[in-house]
Amino acid sequence: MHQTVLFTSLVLMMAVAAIFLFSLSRSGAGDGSKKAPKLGALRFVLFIGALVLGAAVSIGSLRPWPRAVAAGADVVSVKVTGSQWSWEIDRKTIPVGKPVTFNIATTDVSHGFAVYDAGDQLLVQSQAMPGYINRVSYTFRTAGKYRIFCMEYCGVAHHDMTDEILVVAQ
Amino acid sequence: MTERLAFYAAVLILVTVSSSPVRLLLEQSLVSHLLIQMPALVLCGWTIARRHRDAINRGRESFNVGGATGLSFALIVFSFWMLPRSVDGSVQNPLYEFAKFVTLPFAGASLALSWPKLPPLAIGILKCNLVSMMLVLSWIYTTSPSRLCNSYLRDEQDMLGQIVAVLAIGLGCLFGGSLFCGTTTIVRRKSATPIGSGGRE
Amino acid sequence: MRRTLFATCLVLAFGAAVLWWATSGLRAFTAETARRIAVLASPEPIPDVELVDGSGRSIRLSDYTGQAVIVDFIYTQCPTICVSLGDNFGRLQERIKADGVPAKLLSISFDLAQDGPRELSEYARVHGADASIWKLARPRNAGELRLLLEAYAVIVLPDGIGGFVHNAALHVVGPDGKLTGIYDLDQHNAAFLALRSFIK
Amino acid sequence: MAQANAPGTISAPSCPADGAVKLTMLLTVAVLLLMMAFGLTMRMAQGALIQIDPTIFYRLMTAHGIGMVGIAGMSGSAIMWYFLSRHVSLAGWVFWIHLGLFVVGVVAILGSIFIGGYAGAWTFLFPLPAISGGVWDVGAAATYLIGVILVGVGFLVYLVEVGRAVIERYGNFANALGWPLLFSGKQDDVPPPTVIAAAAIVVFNGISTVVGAAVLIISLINLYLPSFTLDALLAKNMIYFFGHVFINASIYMAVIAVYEIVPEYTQQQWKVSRSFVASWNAVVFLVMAVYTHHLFQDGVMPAWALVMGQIISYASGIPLLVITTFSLLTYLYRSGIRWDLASALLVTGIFGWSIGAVPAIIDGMISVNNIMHNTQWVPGHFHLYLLLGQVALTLGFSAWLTRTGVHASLSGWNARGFTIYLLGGMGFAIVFLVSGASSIPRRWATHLPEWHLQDQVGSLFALAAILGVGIIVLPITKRLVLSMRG
Repeated sequence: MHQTVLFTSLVLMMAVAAIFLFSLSRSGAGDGSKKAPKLGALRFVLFIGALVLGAAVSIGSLRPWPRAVAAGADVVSVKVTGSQWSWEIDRKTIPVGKPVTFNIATTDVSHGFAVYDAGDQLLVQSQAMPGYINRVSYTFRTAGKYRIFCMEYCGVAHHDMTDEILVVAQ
Repeated sequence: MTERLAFYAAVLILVTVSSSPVRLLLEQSLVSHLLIQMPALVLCGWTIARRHRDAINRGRESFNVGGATGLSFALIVFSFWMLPRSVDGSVQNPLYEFAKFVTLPFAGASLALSWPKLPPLAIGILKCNLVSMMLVLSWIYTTSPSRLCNSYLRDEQDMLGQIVAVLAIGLGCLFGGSLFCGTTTIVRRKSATPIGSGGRE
Repeated sequence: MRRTLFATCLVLAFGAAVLWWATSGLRAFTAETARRIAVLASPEPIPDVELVDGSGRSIRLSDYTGQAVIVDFIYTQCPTICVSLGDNFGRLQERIKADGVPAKLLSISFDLAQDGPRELSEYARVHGADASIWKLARPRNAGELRLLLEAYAVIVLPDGIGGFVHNAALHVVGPDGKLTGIYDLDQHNAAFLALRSFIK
Repeated sequence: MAQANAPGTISAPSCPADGAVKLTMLLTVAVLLLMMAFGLTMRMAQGALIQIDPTIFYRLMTAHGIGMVGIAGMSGSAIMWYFLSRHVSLAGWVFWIHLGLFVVGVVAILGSIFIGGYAGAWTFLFPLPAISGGVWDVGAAATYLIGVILVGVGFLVYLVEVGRAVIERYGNFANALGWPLLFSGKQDDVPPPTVIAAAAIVVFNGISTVVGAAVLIISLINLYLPSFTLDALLAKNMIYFFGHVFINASIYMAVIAVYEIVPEYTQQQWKVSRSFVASWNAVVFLVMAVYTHHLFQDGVMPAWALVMGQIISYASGIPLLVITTFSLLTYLYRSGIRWDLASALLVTGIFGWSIGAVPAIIDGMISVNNIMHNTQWVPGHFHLYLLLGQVALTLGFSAWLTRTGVHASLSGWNARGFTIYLLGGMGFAIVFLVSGASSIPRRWATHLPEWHLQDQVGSLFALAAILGVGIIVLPITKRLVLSMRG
């Protein structure tokens, strides 16, 4: 997912850059017909195309709802509380393959709860906001150690606000 | 004609809200005290002064260029009566009550004399500031951990806060909307060079 | 222009002075804070009104001369703030006992219609009031109640559903019978420190 | 609308507060370089190339954030002022007040950070300013907030004056936003692009300033009366609404330089078509509604608001790419444009803005945001359209403003500086994007060893970008100083 996002972005950025380069390479005064051809139609096609593409990608990316919270009997519920500058996690050993719902709270300022895998890839995250409990669900597929980082700047030891959870096979 | 009618209406309203029963009735609730009685006093002062604007202004123009003096006076009076302590005082202390019935109409009058003179820039800033301040006031009323006025119930304070928030948003929409239907005479200039250019310093 | 500048400055200077005065130097925006600042600066004498406690005995403020007292105002049917006052008084009672400070607690009911001796005793029982420290009482009549409320600047408003709204606070009365400090109901620590300050 | 000056002349119509505009550009250059130096310091610290205390790091970070946002807003407002004065009558002293309040505000902000130790990030996210973990005291946070309020008041004064002047000339905002053309095709007295853009900016930035002022004052009161709390979710909505609109407005204001200067080069007026008007009117709405894409990670936000954030994130790219970028490219096509520093920088500005929109829109998808939010992906995308967008536009404007009789061609040191800046900026931003894809969090004072290489490469590009900007601004600064003396 991470690499796909990066790759797609870079390709699209290069596409925009290519359009610039194409246009700029022809910015010199041409022969008699100085002006560009009528481009109103092209602009309209681009506009409609952008709308259709956007609608399709948007709908596709929102189904299933990417912030869905798992509920049910077999859901493992974990309470996470952030404070300057540590996490309190009420259950640090989590079974593999079961949907886990993190209930994230904070006692002071805003924090950001994020789970990183052994390869330091961010898997799932959510903000911790004073006065609220944010919920986010994730199903771990492999056993092992997972690191918890703080993703929302919360003061001068923000980067030290780390912890670990253990995902174990049942 | 309408100005004359408004003048008499204002005098009538001023007398009415000053009369004991109406005064006490409006002061029974924080909401009617702050959002009916006080604005009514200001509005009456405004309307009464507006009718005699020219007579009052004559010979005194030089003391209120751009409406600065009058505006300052009005803002000071409003600030004073925005203090919860003053509101409490006006209910419990006859001297405060008297001061309220004198200063607020005068503030309204001074605003009526000054407002037309204010530069449009000042009016714009005042309007923006008003909306901003009302949002802050609404927050203060609704989130204050204790009652701000000993003389009033907490519920009324909450209600006041909510009404002020609605008023702030309403006023914001009104001010914003009025930008879109202004009928100011269009000044057409041939030259694009700005008039009143500051030039090179 | 110069006249306007002069007039505006005059108005602003006068206005600033008035606002400074009206907020006790930008410290008090509410009547309650203003009152507290005033009391701290110059303690006020309290009228020696006669009160009646749950068992019909008479209590006067002058009985406490030489001892500091914390006074609060309650009505026993109060579902919210007086319960909290009661809890804070309970906490103060423990600290007074533990510390051995020569200080007392006095809860005064302003609900003359409903709070008789029985209700007062019941409130004392519920909150665990130890009569050697914490007494409950009510004024004998409405006139004396008014006198008392005025002295403490407590405003009692009927809430329209049978109860009252009132400014709840801990009033510290010094050994000389003067009101020397008013604290928020959860500032029992500050109130206790005020009690101890009278010892030396 | 007046025919713009032909290239090669220096008799540009001077604007009211011409001196203040030039002073602003000088200030911009100084602040920009200083803040870039702060940025480089932070990158080097992350890459373990230097050792600095985290407390210092987060102070630099706070200063870098507010400094860059502030100077982007200030320089954008100067550009808009300069060109708008060609079309409406502005009172010069207002800009001086705006600049004066800005400077006083900046002094307060710098004092709060480097004397008071405030390090609550430029976003002053409630309740962090009040709860510092004992690192800075209430006074420092209050000074910071007051500084921001002063800058905000300056902007309010500025925006109201712009609005006043626009109404004086066009009667009302409906006319100034081109509604007669948009809705009934009326061709008479169509406002020039600058006026349409200015009117749109006054509307959305005015609203954001009012909301921003409210939340700033509320935060200030909360510092001294902690029992007056604000709902954290509401505070976040207000702060991001204000911040998002403000930083966007700084780019939109600077784009006006393209509308006004590029026609001088292409000998072709920037045409106000119906689609141009439609897109600017859409921007008014889009730029205000899009901020919820900052709150995707707050599950307590209503789902519709998040979906709206995603859709509008995408939608707000359309007016940019399909109208501004597309138009610019068609104007350039076969235009015979002479490339000099100013024109190259202005086109770069639109380029940086356009490519920056790509990772922005992608991160504006909730499913992507779940793994990219608050990673270095975020500074990656906004450095594209700030470092290569807003900054390029501002430098391009400065280069144009100080052009000499003969255009400084894009050769010699100009070309070298430009190339180094372009490559450095691109590389710098792309390293951020790569780091984002490697899940490296943003705003971390120290990094894990496995992240150091990326940070070091980023530092190298940052150094290049600073070097490039330095080379570009050296002659510009000299000429600005000279022209102010003369």
